[in-house]
Amino acid sequence: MANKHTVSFKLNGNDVDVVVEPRELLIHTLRERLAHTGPHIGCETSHCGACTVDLDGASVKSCTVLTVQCQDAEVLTIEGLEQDGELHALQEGFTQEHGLQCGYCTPGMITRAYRLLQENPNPSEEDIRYWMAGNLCRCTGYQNIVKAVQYAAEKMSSAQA
Amino acid sequence: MKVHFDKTFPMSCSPAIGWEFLQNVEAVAGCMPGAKLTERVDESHHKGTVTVKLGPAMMSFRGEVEVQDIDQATRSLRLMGKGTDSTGSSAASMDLVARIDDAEGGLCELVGASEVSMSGKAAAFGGRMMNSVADQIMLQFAGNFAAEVAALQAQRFGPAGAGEGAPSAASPPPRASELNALALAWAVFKDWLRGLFSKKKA
Amino acid sequence: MIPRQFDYHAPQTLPEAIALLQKYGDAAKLLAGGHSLLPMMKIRFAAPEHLVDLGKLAELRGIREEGNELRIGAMTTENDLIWSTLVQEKCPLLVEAALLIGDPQVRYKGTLGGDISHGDPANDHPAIMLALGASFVLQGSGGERVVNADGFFHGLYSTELKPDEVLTEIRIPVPPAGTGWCYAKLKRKTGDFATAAAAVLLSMKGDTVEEVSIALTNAGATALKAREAEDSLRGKKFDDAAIADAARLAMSICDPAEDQRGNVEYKTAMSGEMTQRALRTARERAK
Amino acid sequence: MAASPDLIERETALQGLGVSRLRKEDARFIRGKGTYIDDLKLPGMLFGAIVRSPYAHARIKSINKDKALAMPGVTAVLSADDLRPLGLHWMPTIGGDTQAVLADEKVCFQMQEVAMVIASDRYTAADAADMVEVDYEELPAIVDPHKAMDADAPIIREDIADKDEVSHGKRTHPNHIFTWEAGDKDATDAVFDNAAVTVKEEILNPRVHPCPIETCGCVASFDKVTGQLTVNVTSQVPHLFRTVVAMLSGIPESKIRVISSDIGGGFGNKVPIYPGYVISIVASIVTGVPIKWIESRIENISTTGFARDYHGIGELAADKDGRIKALRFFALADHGAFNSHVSATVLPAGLFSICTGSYDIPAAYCRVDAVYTNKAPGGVAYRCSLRVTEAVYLIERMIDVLAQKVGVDKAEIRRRNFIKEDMFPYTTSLGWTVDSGNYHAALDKVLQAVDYEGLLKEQAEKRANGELMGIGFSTFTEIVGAGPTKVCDILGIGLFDSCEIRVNPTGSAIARLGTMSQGQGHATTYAQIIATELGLPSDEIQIEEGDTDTAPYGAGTWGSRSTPVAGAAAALAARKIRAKAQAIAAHLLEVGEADLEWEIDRFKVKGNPTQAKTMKEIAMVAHTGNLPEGMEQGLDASEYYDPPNLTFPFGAYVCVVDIDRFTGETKVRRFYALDDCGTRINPMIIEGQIHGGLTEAFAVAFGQEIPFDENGNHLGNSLMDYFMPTSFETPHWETDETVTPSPHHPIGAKGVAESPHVGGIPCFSNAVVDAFAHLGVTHMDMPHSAYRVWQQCKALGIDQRVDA
Repeated sequence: MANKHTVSFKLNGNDVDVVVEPRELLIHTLRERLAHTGPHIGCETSHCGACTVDLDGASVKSCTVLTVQCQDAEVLTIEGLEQDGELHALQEGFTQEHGLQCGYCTPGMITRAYRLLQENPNPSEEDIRYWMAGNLCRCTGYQNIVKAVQYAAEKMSSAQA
Repeated sequence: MKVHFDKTFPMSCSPAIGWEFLQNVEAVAGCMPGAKLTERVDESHHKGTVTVKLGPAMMSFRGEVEVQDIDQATRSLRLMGKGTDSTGSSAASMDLVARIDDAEGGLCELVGASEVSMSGKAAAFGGRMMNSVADQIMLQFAGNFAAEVAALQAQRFGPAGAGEGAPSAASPPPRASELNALALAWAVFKDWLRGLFSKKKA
Repeated sequence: MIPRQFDYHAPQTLPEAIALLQKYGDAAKLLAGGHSLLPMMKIRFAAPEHLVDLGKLAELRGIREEGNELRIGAMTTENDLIWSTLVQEKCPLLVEAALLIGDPQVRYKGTLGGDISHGDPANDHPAIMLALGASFVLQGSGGERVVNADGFFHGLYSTELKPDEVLTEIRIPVPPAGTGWCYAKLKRKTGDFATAAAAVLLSMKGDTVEEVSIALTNAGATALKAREAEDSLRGKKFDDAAIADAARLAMSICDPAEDQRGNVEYKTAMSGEMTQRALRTARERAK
Repeated sequence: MAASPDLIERETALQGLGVSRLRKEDARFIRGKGTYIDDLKLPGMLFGAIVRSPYAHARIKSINKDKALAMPGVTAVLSADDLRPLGLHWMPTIGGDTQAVLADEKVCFQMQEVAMVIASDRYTAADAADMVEVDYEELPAIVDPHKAMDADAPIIREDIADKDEVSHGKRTHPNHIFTWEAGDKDATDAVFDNAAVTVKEEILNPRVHPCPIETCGCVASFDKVTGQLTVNVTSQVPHLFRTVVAMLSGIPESKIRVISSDIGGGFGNKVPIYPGYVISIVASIVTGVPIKWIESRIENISTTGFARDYHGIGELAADKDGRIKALRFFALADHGAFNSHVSATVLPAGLFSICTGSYDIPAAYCRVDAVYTNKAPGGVAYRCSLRVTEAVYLIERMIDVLAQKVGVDKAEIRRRNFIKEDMFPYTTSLGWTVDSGNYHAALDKVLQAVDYEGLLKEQAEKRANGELMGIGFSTFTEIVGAGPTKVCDILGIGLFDSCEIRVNPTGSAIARLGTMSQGQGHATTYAQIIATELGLPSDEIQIEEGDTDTAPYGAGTWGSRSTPVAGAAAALAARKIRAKAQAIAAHLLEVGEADLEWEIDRFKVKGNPTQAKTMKEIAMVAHTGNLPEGMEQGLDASEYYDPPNLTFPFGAYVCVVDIDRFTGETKVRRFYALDDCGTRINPMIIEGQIHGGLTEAFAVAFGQEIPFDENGNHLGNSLMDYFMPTSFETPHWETDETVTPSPHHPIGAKGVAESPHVGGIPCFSNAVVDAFAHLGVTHMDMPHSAYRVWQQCKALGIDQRVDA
């Protein structure tokens, strides 16, 4: 029944084309077809945020996005944050502040924080706790994740100045 | 999870017609929205399918229906149905006791008492839908039932309760072949329901 | 947790979308933000044969003021509402509600029109729309009609929308200056539906209630307008007794479904408590 | 005497013990380059999906695979009948029971494994699983453990109905698993009979789930040519996993390679062997291609690794001043349909007998009856050693109940009953020897930090205004580091652990251990231990675990045993190397070994500091011919460490909550956690572990529960209902420490990851109950959801505004 569709989009700046069933979820396309296994699958009901990627400037849960919806879109994953061998301030911050343990939620967490800092370059702890609430972590208790985001915010703003 | 329902629906036909119709399992099943009898195993056992639809939600069950305890004296019988859904991840069973009671003006009422039990995914995720689904199954079943018996009555003796003193049994809604949330039929049902009493215990 | 197969359609214009709905009827479902429909499809509670994605219809996204109304495209997202200075200024109730919906990621995708069209009493916007006295523009093969939010919601997942109709625009009368507002929502955690929630608009004349609007989320098969509660307050002195009365009257129309959030008694009581909270906060904000 | 700059510089260069060294693991994780099970793709790999029962208890009348098999992309559909010929349709559990790999004629819990579909990809597999038609005959289900042993209770396990013993002693009912007792019943009863004060209270630990963000999964790959089986799996216990697979399949362990690569959190969920793994292995043996099976979240919560479900009654006997004289406890343990509880042969109730806690209790007795119900098996220790959370919850709740009865302040009553510093090592009335502790100091430090007097004053004022404010304590003693082989085993294998260290000529080293990190940072902390012992920089010490082909045998990572057991092995293996190095140094410096002393990274001649050999120099020499007469080349060692005792971390926690009596919402205003885990290897990682443990405790105390209806239906098995706090709900944590080294551990470390979970849960509960204490409330069941707390308010009639 379901005819396949060819979908073209930009993944971390590179053009990609995939041929998928309409029902294929973006997270599976990224992980299974495009070898981007940074985004993870945690709950499949769009609660945990492990699959978070940046889609046309919005943080989305790629387990609840159809790949066919991504025609001409720009997708950014954790793999796209490091630029010419230089870590993003968030990647550095998560290490410096011990913002991760098992690492499973980390790619989604960092990708979400990336968008948050684009929208609010200088978030308070309360802002961070509220606007990062779409990503679950079982290991860290979030406290060091908050510090990591603040670390990155400071580094980025001082780089601006 | 289990839910109990007790409902009474007025019928614009005589008790005899109502009872006659009630005993015809194929016909009664035909009133069940979304239900199809696919095979008659024996006198009292049938195989069939039921499709339950509520907005975007849809589940299809295949299973068996059994008719028990046909009691001419009280004009009552028991319908037991159980089945699993097409994915095998949910199951449902219903135990319905249906009765035809006398009503004013030589008409009758269809009295139904049922217990619906859900298992598996339907219980875990469909719980909040159950009351709405059951309400609508009941309403549409009763609506279809009323339409059938009215027709039967008319074809046998002409419209029942004609003349003065007859209760104004609202004309039943168009029959719905499949259970769904029918925005269209819903309002109709609500009007038709006005004046009926309907009790529900969770 | 994988949807059944279906065909996907991404119409570029509204007429195309309507034509598709006409063609496929009940076999087709509209895809807006997807956060209600896709999870249902993944647990295979929903299996539409055709998905009609409204995502490409730019004309359905946007917020503008016309006359004394806010006119909001159905595909406008929660974050669009939250970040709109126009909505912040003219209808802060809508912003307060949007901030309590889902989680950050959901608010990027979730749309006002999707939340309303789904016909789920657990969604937040239906009650907000009732409180605001909004109206909806529905377009279908029969052309366009404008219906009131009040009367639009028929039952769980059941609305006034015909199978071939699309909710295209939400029209919200801008509340008079000085109107107090509040959406009080009790939930177990981020991303959860309301255990109970109440939306209130309140305008005062001195100590007495001039106009009040109260609507409840997840307290029955549809969002509920607490009319008797409103009537009991109009023209009355706004005091604890009046608030308690209103809350009792609001509770009297509740018929919530028991679930993990609580039994009928608790949810009903919480509808009353959220009504009280919302009224008190709205009073503080009323000028 | 201040250390010289040179010494400090050398010390710093090592990044050894006590340093907050940044984690080695992070580099790959922050780039999305971790390798978790679902990232693994092998050539020709097929995907398995499990067909599960919608009923909690039912007979399987028939299974029709035709429609599924007819689908393109479907290779096979396996059911019990296919596994039977291989004898693999049942498997041993780590609780000494057996469990159906695929339901054998009958299902005993909802979502039990009935069949596995093998297909080309996960989409096809999901579609095909729906097409497998199973006909069931529903049977009455037992959901309430209190009804399991009723005379007329349906028999859940027909396979063992006639056995009067499955494991751990005699059975008195077909649904009875075992009865376990500890302590002197008569002596304890006698104390209760004559006690001035006794208190009795319900102690319920509901069924919960560890719910790591990564679910369980595996890729089983059998090579028909070589007969080699490779299993990549999310296992906290790779070596035990391999042993069980060998016992089960008959394949020699030498032909089985189990690899646990990165694991996305475990918390106990990834200790047992699950049917999904075994079916995948069989499927690979049958098809000859790699088979991947990955749990969905709903499968994870519904079928693998639940915890607790402990229904108890606690009692204390005391004098009028609240000095505890005896403890008594009875519990019913709901083990589900198969007993796969992670428990030692002689300790079926795990380490529950630590339940006398931090207190000097002369007499104690406890009894636990374990029963079968129609619920999922897989009883694991959720971020604790088995039954330690339940034990600590019992004593920390009961001492509060006693405090309220005798009218003594909740901090004071703890002080009165603490084991005093000079009483260590202290042997409890239930037989454990607590090696060390300093409880008074810890509590006093915390009371001062939170201004306890000020809090009491505020609470009194709030109560006067009808507001609800609670102050909760937990002064717990944990028991971790299983453990001494004389008491601790799994399937007969002792719970020792191991470390092999090899030093390379240029002074770098590699160490392999029998444990398995799931985020604890072993690659960072083990290196720090070895760095300090060997005087080599931790950055040049490579840590490996999780590959049974290369790592020495060990019992894995759970029960906070990595540092107490494998950490000790690492230190002792390093000391063996240092001893050899000392002999080489003496030879090179032409002095006696006794003339040498160790200084950070070198041996120097006493009284002649210029005469010295660094470990790096020695490493090179160890690979030359210039060695003492008869000494062999190389600089390596291995240690298999059987701990003389467990370790006993402790802590003092205070929690302050405010409760809205109209909704039942509880706000944790403040949480202050002081932990004593002995010697601190990496303070940064310790703090991270405590934040995480407290957050999981918060989740358990305030929302986690796996609810069932009367038919045994799951009513909350997705993350929509199952409570996982986000950054928004999670409180801010304040941490503190005291340091009381373990006298028997080579570096004095005790393990820490579980203390905050075990100690945190009763602290939250105590705070919530304390908010109602002035109204006579002594007990409230977890989880303290707004719904539950409101019911308490309603029962007390304080849910209404007075004027309403």
